[in-house]
Amino acid sequence: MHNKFGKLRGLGKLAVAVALMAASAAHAADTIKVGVLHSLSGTMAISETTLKDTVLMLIEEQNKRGGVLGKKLEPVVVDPASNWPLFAEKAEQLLVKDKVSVVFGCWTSVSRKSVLPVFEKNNGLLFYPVQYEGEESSKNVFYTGAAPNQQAIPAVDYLMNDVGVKRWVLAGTDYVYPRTTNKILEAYLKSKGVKDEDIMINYTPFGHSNWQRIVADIKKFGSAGKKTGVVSTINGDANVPFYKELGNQKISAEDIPVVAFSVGEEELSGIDTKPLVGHLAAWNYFMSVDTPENAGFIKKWRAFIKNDKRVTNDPMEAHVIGFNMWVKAVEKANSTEVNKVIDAMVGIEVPNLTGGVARMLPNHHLTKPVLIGEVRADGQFDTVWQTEGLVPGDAWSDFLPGSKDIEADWVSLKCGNYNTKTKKCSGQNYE
Amino acid sequence: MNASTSLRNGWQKVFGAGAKSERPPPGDTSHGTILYLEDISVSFDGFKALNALTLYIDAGELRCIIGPNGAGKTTMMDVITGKTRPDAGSAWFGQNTDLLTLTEPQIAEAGIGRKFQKPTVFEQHTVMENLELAVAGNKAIWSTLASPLDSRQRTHIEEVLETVCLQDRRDMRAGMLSHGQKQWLEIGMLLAQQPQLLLVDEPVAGMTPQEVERTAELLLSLAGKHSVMVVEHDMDFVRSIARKVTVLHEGHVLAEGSIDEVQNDPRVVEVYLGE
Amino acid sequence: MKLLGCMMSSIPGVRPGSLLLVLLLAALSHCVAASEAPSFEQALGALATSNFKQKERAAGELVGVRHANTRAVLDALLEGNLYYRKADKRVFIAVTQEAGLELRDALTLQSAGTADAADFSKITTNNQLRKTLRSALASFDLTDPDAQVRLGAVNEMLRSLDADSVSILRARERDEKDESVRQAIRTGLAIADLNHEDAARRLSAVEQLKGSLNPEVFNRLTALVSTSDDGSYTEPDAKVRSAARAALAGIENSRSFYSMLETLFFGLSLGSVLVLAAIGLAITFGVMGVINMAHGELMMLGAYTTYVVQLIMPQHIGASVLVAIPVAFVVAGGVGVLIERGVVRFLYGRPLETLLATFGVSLVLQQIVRDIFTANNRPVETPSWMSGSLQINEAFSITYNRLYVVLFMLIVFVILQWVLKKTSLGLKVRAVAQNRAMAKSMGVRTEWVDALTFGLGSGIAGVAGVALSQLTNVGPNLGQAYIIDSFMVVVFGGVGNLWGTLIGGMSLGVVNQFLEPHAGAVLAKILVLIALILFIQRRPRGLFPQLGRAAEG
Amino acid sequence: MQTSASSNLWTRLIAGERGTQVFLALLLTVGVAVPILHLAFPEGSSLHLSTYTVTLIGKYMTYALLAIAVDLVWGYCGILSLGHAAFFALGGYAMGMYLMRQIGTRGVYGDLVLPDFMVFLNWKELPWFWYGFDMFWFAAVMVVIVPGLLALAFGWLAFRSRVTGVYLSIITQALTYALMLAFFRNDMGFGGNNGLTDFKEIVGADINASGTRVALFLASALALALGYLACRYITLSRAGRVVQAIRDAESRTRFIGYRVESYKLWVFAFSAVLAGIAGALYVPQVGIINPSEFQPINSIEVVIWVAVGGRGTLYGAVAGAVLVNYAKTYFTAALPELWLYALGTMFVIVTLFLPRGVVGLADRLTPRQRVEQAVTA
Repeated sequence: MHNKFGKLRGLGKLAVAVALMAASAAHAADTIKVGVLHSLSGTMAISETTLKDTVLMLIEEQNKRGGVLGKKLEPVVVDPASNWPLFAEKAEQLLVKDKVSVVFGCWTSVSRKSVLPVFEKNNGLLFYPVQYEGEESSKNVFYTGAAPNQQAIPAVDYLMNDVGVKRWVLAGTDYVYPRTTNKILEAYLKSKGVKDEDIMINYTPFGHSNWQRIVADIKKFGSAGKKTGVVSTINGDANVPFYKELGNQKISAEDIPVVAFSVGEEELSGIDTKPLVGHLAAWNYFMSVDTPENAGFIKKWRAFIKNDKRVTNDPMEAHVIGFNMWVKAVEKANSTEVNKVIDAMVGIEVPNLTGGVARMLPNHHLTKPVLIGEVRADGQFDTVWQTEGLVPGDAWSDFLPGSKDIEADWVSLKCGNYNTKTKKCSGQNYE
Repeated sequence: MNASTSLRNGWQKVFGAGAKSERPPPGDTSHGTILYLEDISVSFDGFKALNALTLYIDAGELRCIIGPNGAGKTTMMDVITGKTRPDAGSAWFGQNTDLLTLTEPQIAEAGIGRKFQKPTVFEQHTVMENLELAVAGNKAIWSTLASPLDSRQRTHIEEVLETVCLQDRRDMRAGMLSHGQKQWLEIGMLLAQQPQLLLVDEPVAGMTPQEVERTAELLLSLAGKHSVMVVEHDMDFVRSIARKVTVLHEGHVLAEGSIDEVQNDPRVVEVYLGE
Repeated sequence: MKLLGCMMSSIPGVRPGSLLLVLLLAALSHCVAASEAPSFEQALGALATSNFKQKERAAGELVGVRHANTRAVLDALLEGNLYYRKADKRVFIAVTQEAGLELRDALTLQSAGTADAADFSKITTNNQLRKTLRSALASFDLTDPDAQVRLGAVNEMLRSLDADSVSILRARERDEKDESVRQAIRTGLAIADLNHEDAARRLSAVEQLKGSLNPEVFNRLTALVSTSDDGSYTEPDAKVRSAARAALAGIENSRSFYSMLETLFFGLSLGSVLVLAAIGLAITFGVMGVINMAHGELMMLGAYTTYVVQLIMPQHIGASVLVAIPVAFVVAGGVGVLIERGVVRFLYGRPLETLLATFGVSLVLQQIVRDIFTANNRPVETPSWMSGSLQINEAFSITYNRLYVVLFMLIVFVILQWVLKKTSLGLKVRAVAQNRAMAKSMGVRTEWVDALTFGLGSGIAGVAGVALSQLTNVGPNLGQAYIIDSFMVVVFGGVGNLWGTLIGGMSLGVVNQFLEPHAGAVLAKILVLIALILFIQRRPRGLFPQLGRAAEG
Repeated sequence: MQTSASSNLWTRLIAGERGTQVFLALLLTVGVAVPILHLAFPEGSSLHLSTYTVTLIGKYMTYALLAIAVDLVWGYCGILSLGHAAFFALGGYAMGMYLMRQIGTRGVYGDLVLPDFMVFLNWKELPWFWYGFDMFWFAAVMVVIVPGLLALAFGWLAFRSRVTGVYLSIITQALTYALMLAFFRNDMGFGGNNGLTDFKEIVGADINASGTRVALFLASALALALGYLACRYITLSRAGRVVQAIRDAESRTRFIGYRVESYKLWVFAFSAVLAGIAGALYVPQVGIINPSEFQPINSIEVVIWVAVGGRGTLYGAVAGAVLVNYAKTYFTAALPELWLYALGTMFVIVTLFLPRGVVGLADRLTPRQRVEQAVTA
């Protein structure tokens, strides 16, 4: 008896589920689905949850304005849990099961690499909002964060020309972004006449906390009589103990400035900023930049997240730009079909939050302003330097022997890695 | 032993390569003595558990070892079975096997079986499986993996089952047996190993009088075919089986002789009854 | 001289180094503003810009005019308290208040009421400007009545020594009465003398500098003995060269000695962190046989406790860390008792099961913390008495936070030893550890002792968390980073032996730090792990095994 | 009952245990039904199974194989290995290296020999340990040999000096932790944090094609079935009984003349090989292998699968792996913040109240003649 009831109840549940699925399918026809692929748990949740909220805010706003092509946008949020294989699984789920028109997602390079084949195979559309090492241009991905030439190289230029740095420490966490960036910077510095003995390169593991030895080495390296600067690609959690150790060993920003590429407002809001004051960061956006667009964005963000202390940061701006570009492209193509949108994307222009206009280039990267800021005690940045105009993102670095002959152009060459020497487009022929 | 031979030995120990050739020969009792313990000393943390202990067991003998707590009875068994290495002294099984160079399984294969104080049978296994595990034969991994028991081994197990009166419990999990039955099963496992020398630690602890009686019969029936060394507190039991008794005290032999001789020895009386 | 200074101050785009010279010249020679030089008011107005080059120039001019308010304005600029009104670019010294900015006119230093911050723009500084400002302010201090201030000023000037500032120092040397200040000036002058055209002067300078550990001295001496591209020596005089070589050899000797001391200290401080993290585990694991995988999370709780204590007493950051120690002990210890009562007590004698169950507990604790404090790291401030370093000499200094961690670890260790060896709780703990049934029959309430022992080990973990909050991030993942290391330390040292944990942790720290310069941080860690695995296989019971029958079986 | 010893091997493996029968029947059903539903029904049909689902089930199967491997050492031999994810990852890396070499000139730099990550980090030539991985048979051999040899070396050192219980668990954690740190290093030549990814083809077939996915799925199902039967054979043999005797009373086993060390070693190594094979099948299906697979927490999680399912029964391990992973997929999608609470509480409840896992619970709820007791080989 009991068993039979159980079975009946099971059947009932099934029926309800089927009905719900049918209903949601009917509902789906009236909306455009937007996938959000950011970790909401695990180690990357700290950074990525904010980006999920940013996309949700942008969608809500767009819907208030009447949606896109007369249809409402419907967010589909999944949690890849900071687990790289799971990123691929969830991406496939978004593209195949949920049939989303576009995905905003990923933070780490490894997560992007993990989903890349999925997007290419299923012809999806991904907006990737974080500064990265470059060396990639996929037909299906738009890179709205900075390439190395939009962050690292201008930062080094600033140190070299304005601060007068002659000796260089390239310190990074041992993963692909610092490795590549430092390879590029090393080649760049050498091309500017910096000698081998004036470059010190150091790699540490994720979450490194015992910086005594390395900071002491930097101090020694910096006492050789030439102005010394540190270019830091140290990641996330390892930064706090690093800066603390710098402070404790009495290395001030005035003596040995550290310019970081992974320390932004969001990261600073979680730490004691005292030891960081005066050190530098290079980004394409600072919350402190005083423009009406930015003020409006901050206000909207704080209202949406219901917290008037919340900060904004560079990857958030990248999502704002990416989202606005996608909306424009869809309207231009009058369709959400991926191939049409991709074709419409190149050349689209939307305003930056910090002034100027971001334009999508044929290599699927953006033009961006580059700003250098000094950390303030309140966790914000004082902009101390800014590029004259906008810097176009370069997918393939000119300073790496493997990639200097490679070019990405999805308009005329229809290729993400065209080798100008061999006149070949290898690998990424999806047609 | 130099490094390379130690490495090779270690390798053989683990991989079982050459296990057969390395198997120690059974105790050579041509001189009538099966176990020689000479000047054995063991100390833990400065406490001398065994102090220049010297003891001989004859082939086919049933020997009882008595002694107050801490006299070193269990430690002595540990030394014989290779669990504890002595600080000094020598231990030979027959004339040809130096026990101090062998590991526990090698000693077991050489022909020394041990029953523990607390009955330790494999509780998750059936009675039958317990005996199968113990039965003499090739115990290298490939043989146990590939081939079932041969008929000779099966017959032997049946005999043992009969000896320890567990025929009708053969498929019962050993953990379900009564305390006394576990003791017998363990003795049965000893027998299945077909050892020359049996070390039996407190076989009747916690048994009913009937069980004690049957255990005494069992042990007596074993003597002659095997050498048996029984450690026991129960003086009645010792009296019922003992021919020769050794008294241990503070790690060495205090007295040795027939039960009556020993019981009348003033030193023994002093140790047992206090000052 | 006068003319030069005043002229240079009006040259646009002067380099920071020469700007310093200008400032100093101005300070010493009471340069009167020439007619073409800008007035104080003009220079002040020129600060109201976002261009840093222009700000630097304006700051130089401010010093040049030697106005009575120069110092106040420069101080305000350095502190970030200088603003200008967007409407008319008028410059104010301002402090942020509830109602807005509380203003003082920079020209007159008169109060100018309060105003809405939105109408004002802060005059920001950058590193170069701040460095220049500090040097400029130092020049004011060179004649300060307080010898300490003068010493600071001289050292500030030595940070960027060039030929011009040397002459200023030389001038000051004659008037200087204080011995330590004179000594500092002389070192600077001797460094300068290394470039003197007279070989005898160079030789005596080398002689004077031969014991100095100042890195600048080392660099200059190295330059003396090096060859230029065509193979000829930069130092023509052979005598000076050999003296420099001898001096260098001496300096290098003591430098390598101190660098060894430094590595040793790094090792000891790393070891102290390991010991602190492991010592609570040594109790729960070593004494009770419980594998507490939530140990790291208990440390995390201790670190968060520090954060909360700081939130409660924001005015007393210095004391907050000390207050946090007992609080963290109670919090983590309390949670420990809960874990023991709720989970562990059902699992005594089954260490592998305790491992799994407490791992589950650790996940729950992490998530609780995430839900309360969010996944973001929390800022825990370092009190000022724990920042900075103890300068033993110019080649060797010890950072205070690490020093305190070493001391703190020793104190915790001593107290723990005392508790276990001298108190009745300790006696009972040891009794239960050795023979539970016997202890019980003698009237020891074993359940109570179990809970307290576990609480003690957990409380120590909390205390370790307070120390960690001063060294690393306070976030939900804090515990995970230390759990494997802690277990390795306990196993390496020998289970059930606090001394083993101490020596084990310390030696692991030292070995790691001596390996790191050769192998790099990651490889050093891997090597230590592999060495540990091999060591445990050679000595399964650790460095200091428990002896006797109890350890068998 | 002794007659069963001489009876057919298959009946012996299968007939004895109800759980095994259920498992094999289910596996067979899934193994047949999934490819049919995927290939025979067109996309859009309500009966169609997407590639996504096929791959997902295939992934669960590799997890199940890993769980069996852990159950063999832990549930049967009492060795609580907290480092089995390392063997899984090593097998995965061996397969990943083969897949990397298969990319050939289709990499973004078009280098025939060097994988992309080596090109942009300026590697001039292929490191020696990458040689041979362009051949499938070599990679397949390595999938077995590398985890197997590591387990043999590690086990030889550990078991010989009688490192047991908790100590062994801790050093297995240290082993996988050290490997994780090592593989994170870019200098090692395994792609660092990014690991190996962007695979193109496997034995000549497009790795993303649905036919290949089905083939990989079938290979996983087959590997799971064979692995299961192999473990079942071992546990039923006399050697299996010795292994369980070691779990229950190690020194007793030694006193009746078994070389405990060598039994442990072989079981450990065999289990490592199974884990390696599982890893090798996992990688082409998920499309990436990177050092986070070595994370100590992963190994602990596998142990939890086994504990939840019921250690000491092979089908229990399978059930645990599928159950926990399904719960994970569900929770991380529906209630991400609750996932850790659920997982953590599950650990505690299972260890405190369900020492034999859900399988044991099911047995207790439906009392049934314990068939396996009647069958003694």
